[in-house]
Amino acid sequence: MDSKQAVFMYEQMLLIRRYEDQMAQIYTEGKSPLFSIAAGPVPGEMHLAAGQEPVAVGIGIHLRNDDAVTAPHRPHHIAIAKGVDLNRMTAEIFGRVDGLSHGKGGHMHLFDPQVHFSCSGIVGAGFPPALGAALAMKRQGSDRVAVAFAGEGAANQGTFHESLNLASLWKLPVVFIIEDNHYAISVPKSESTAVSRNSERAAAYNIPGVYIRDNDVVAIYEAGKEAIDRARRGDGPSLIEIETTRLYGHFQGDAEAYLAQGEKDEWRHHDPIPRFRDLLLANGWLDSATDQDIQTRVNARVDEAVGFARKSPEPMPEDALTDVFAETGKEAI
Amino acid sequence: MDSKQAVFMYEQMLLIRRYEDQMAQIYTEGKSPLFSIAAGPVPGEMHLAAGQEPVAVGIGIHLRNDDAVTAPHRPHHIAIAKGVDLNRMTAEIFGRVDGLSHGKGGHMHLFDPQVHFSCSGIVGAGFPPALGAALAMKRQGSDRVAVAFAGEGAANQGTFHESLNLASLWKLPVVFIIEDNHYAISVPKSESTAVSRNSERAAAYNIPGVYIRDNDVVAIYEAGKEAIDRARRGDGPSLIEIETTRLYGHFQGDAEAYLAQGEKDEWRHHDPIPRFRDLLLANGWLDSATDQDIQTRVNARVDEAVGFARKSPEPMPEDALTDVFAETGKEAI
Amino acid sequence: MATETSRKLTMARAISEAIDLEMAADSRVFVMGEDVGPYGGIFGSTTGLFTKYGPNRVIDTPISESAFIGAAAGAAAEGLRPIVELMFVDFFGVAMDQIYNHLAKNHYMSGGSVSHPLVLMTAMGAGYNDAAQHSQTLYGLFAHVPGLKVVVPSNAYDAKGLMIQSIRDPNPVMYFFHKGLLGLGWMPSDDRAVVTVPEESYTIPLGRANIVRDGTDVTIVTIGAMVHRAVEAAEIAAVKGISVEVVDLRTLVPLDTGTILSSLKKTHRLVIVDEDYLSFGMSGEIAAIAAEQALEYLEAPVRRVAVPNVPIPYSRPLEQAVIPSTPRILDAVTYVTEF
Amino acid sequence: MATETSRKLTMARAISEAIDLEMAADSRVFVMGEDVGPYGGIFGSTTGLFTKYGPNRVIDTPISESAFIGAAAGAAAEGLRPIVELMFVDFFGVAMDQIYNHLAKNHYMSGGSVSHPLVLMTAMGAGYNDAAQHSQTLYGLFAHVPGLKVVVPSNAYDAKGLMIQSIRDPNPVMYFFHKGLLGLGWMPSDDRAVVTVPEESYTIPLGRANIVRDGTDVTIVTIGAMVHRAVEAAEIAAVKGISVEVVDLRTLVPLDTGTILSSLKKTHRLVIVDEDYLSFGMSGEIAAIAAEQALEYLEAPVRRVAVPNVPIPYSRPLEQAVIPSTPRILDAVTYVTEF
Ligand SMILES: Cc1ncc(C[n+]2csc(CCOP(=O)(O)OP(=O)(O)O)c2C)c(N)n1
Ligand SMILES: Cc1ncc(C[n+]2csc(CCOP(=O)(O)OP(=O)(O)O)c2C)c(N)n1
Ligand SMILES: [Mg+2]
Ligand SMILES: [Mg+2]
Repeated sequence: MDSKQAVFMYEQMLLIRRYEDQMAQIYTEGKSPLFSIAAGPVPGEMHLAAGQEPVAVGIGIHLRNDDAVTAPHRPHHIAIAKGVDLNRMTAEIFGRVDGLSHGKGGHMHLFDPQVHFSCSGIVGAGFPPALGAALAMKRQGSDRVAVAFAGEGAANQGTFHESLNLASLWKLPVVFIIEDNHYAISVPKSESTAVSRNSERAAAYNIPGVYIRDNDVVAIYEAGKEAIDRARRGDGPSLIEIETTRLYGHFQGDAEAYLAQGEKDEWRHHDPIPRFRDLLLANGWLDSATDQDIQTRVNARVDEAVGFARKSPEPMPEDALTDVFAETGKEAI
Repeated sequence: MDSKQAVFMYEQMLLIRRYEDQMAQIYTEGKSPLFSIAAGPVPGEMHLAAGQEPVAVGIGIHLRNDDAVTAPHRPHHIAIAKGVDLNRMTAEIFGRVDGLSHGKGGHMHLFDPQVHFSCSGIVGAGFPPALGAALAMKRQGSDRVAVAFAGEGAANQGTFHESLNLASLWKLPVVFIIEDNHYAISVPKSESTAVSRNSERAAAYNIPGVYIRDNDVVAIYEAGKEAIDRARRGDGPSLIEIETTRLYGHFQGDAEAYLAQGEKDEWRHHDPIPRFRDLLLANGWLDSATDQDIQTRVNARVDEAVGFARKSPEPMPEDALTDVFAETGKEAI
Repeated sequence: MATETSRKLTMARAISEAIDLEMAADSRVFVMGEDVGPYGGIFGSTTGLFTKYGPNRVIDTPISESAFIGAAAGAAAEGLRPIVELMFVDFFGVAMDQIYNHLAKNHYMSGGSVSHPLVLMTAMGAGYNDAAQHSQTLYGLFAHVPGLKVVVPSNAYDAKGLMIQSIRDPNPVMYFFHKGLLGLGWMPSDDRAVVTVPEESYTIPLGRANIVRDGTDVTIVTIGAMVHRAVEAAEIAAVKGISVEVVDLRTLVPLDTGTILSSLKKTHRLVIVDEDYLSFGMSGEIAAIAAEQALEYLEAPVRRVAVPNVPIPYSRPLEQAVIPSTPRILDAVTYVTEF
Repeated sequence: MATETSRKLTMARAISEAIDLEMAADSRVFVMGEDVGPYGGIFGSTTGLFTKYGPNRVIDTPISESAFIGAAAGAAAEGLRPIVELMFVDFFGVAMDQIYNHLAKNHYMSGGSVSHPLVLMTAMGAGYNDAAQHSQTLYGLFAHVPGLKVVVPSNAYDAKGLMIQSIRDPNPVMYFFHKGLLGLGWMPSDDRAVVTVPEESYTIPLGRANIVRDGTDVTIVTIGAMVHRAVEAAEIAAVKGISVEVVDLRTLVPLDTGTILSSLKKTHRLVIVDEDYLSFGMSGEIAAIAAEQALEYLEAPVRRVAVPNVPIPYSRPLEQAVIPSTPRILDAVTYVTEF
């Protein structure tokens, strides 16, 4: 990692954090005094990824526009690190016509084919399509790669097993990233997973498996580079599990009564962003003026995206009937 | 293994072999001159397990009537070793009213609740219900155990992964047996499975995994004993993969064009039954007079079952409408 | 006595109370699913049960629906009485083989010798912008494959009585609760679902529809949350002098064909209101029954109000456009009346 | 020329020939599934393709349907044109989430920006005693969820033209072939499915029903193998002086409502023949269309001949009792005629 990369990653982490914090705020609009998931400019479930920036950024830095990524129900950080159009993504989350899907998809269904990004609200569902993208890339003779992100809870879904086996068998250029944020909604990893680290499961598929502790963006960068280079070279898939933290609740509105006393404070004190900032400062890769510039730029970027979304009109009711099928759409009814 | 057990196992292996050979014969009845799967007294698919007797017998010997077993689409050997009523099982395969399911189930759907046996035609589907049986046993405070049998092809189905994880997590009294007969229909294990031995996958669930080479009934007995004792003691699940051979085709009618030249001859020459007989003779646990008696007994037993089946009437068409729901069945239409 | 009979409950409370009563009465009953433990079920179906019965009877699971639903079936066959939660019915596809090839068919395939007394409860329904993978009803699909009873309560009273009946049924029962009827507080909920619920245990037989409003001019056949939309439409229609009978089916399997037919023989006009996709589902089945068994009584074409064969969109105006609404129902009622 | 136009093919050969032509014409097309390679597909849908195109374009898979069907969807989104085989449609439950929550919905959820041009071909149908997990049709279930085209050919000519069209369609297409129409040799097969098939490439548009027999007294609407049972019943009815029109829908999505309605406006009587389960499926949908859009033309109650809501039993007399038969169809025809 050189200083340019490091600063870029830092800026991306800030962008993600700012985005999620803003989203948390906006999400409350129109929902008070009583919290109602259906009210306000951004309704529906909202799964924020503040705290998980190192995962998205440490992997995303190695990816090109033409590489493919599948993300789970908690997708913003990964989308941003993949370079998804932030304005259109935000408009989508607002359910507006200028959204990536013109308001049909929403927060769990962001698709940006320009950068080969997609996500799904079904746990574990992103593994197979990532395989498929990798299969296409391999058949097309390119050196593109696919990366599937999923939570540690998703690693107990059947698709994980089937996909890792198939990826290894066919030596596909795909990397599996498990974000171990300790919980699947309220269920701790220890109550869902018979091994403490999913990386141990890599051996069951004859592929490399790495566990990265401590939400460490530098280690993620390194492991990500190795795995992605390997895939690009045609040497097949890898599995990386990354310990990270979920600084908001599972979804906005989650009271998190299932957390132990103080558990969350620990995570907050161990916030990966100030830790990375300190490292950059210590290395002399960042000074506080630049840091200030970055903060300003990042805030402006998020404001722009939110402004874009707010300005965009709502879709017309009759638009609900199009896009079931490609081409004419007239078969929709 | 003492001599009594050994001779019992030998007799069971012979019974299974005789049964499968007879079934292979009967299955052709009414199907010539042109092979038609739908014709004759035994229609539908027919998956025979000749060659796989050591698996069923080496595990089954450790099971009690009140232990539960789930078997796959190739179930006869396992059913016989579990003590399923042979007459009613055969009548079921003939589709007759005295069949276990009065003709509703057939060869892939044998259910004998008396000995807690069931099977399914869906690959990999037997893992979850075995878990459930084990969960019930554990909750009921008994020392009963459940055993799920499946082919090596089934180990790449998502249910394998989900079930092994859950079994380990909840320390359930269940044993997973994978019959590695080298093929899933025409697809060799090397083209379906990213590791050479599924037993290596046990580590992914933090449970013991054993591979048994060479269709060796003595080794199966030993490994089965250890795993089943362990489960009975409350120490949790195990995974055993067993190398075995499929002496008939995948199903009757399979031309097996996908096999290499001579591949099958090798399996035939390595038939586990004469090998076990030789061992028993060498140990002095069997003499040829006893062997003769056993053969006679076994043949008579199969003849009785087939006779029972043939004598049993076909079900009445209107019986098709009952048994959708328990109790009255009147909701069936 | 007045206070006793007037205790009103939300549907979520009615469900958890029903489960509680059966767990207290029958030690074979237990609950399993994602976040059913300390969390109390994402939609509150198991609130309070973990505290009362502990982790051995209220069991959190990994996100392994095939394994734990299949395990529930296996446990039921061995004498337990599992209640298993599939968090959203939209997720059925990860476990459908265990559900429909095994849970639903084993009793038949075993010639009646194996039973799976089990409740598979699951959340359904739209109205809060959760988009295409979290907003469906899909009960028609489960009613299509033989072997599952299909229960869809529209209010707290029915929810409790039908849940207790479902737990006691010797068959697998799919029990659907509409998220927008539960009274969760954090989600819009229909006040009409909050009704008086007796404290004691009671059952409602499966297969008996409820005429929630008598009428003479038009029959609306519906289920779940749409019952309340239909009643609203009926109330408005009444002002215009149209008398609408609203039939709440309550269960799709068994289906109370008798009640549908006798209502039709009275009103001669049929509107079906269904939150499921329009084609090849519940609305078609009800219309078919009319066309087969009440054709000579029909004085107007049948009208169906359902989701127009599109996935549920996210954005509010789009979602509202596809979910059957009171005005759309009223249009259909007017159409069949004026025909 | 006489020989050219009279080349008859089995449906299995017609399917593999269609795939062959498209593979030759378009290098993006490839086939994936269990035993599609050297074995040539359990039901012969890929016979000869492995030899011709090799293991890179005719790919055997592990028994991991979620992974390989989901992978096919992912590959389609990245520009390939996969044909993926689900060996029996009865197995859909192990992969349904990839099929209906993703393959079927992604185009909509992405607002049209993601496409999955993909054919999911699968075997269906009963008649050879393979029991409840290997004998279903289930097309109604896939027609119910929006986003999948549903193709069900009844003969070799249609099979080829519809397959080529399906491969070229920009959407996911579920292509069902009935095992009892394939001409496999080792399974009973309807000779009526073996018809003249041109050697060259041709397409049949999806959404266009075929009137396989003209008639004036009764319309039978049907699909797949039941087309031939319906024609048999029509032939017998003709002897009795009843003129039966047989409509082969060929595709359920899109559904050719126009052809159904114009036939009904001519005959005024409707029988629906469906090898799927009776309730909440195709037969209900067709009846509903009649009750909605042709009620005034109906001179007799609609009759449905389908599987009577039981799993498919194993034993021959039981199976034969539940699969719609020519006599049962004839009874329905007689009923609606004499009404
Ligand atoms: C198949 C399926 N089962 C259950 C759910 C409900 N659900 C949504 S997110 C979630 C927890 C996921 O946990 P994890 O994979 O660890 O991701 P995290 O939320 O921690 O990022 C669950 C159970 C779902 N969406 N899909
Ligand atoms: C989910 C599912 N996919 C595919 C099939 C079709 N099928 C039946 S048996 C079989 C091969 C099974 O191989 P294996 O598990 O090794 O068992 P074996 O036949 O060798 O005993 C296949 C693919 C099925 N029954 N179920
Ligand atoms: Mg997590
Ligand atoms: Mg095998």
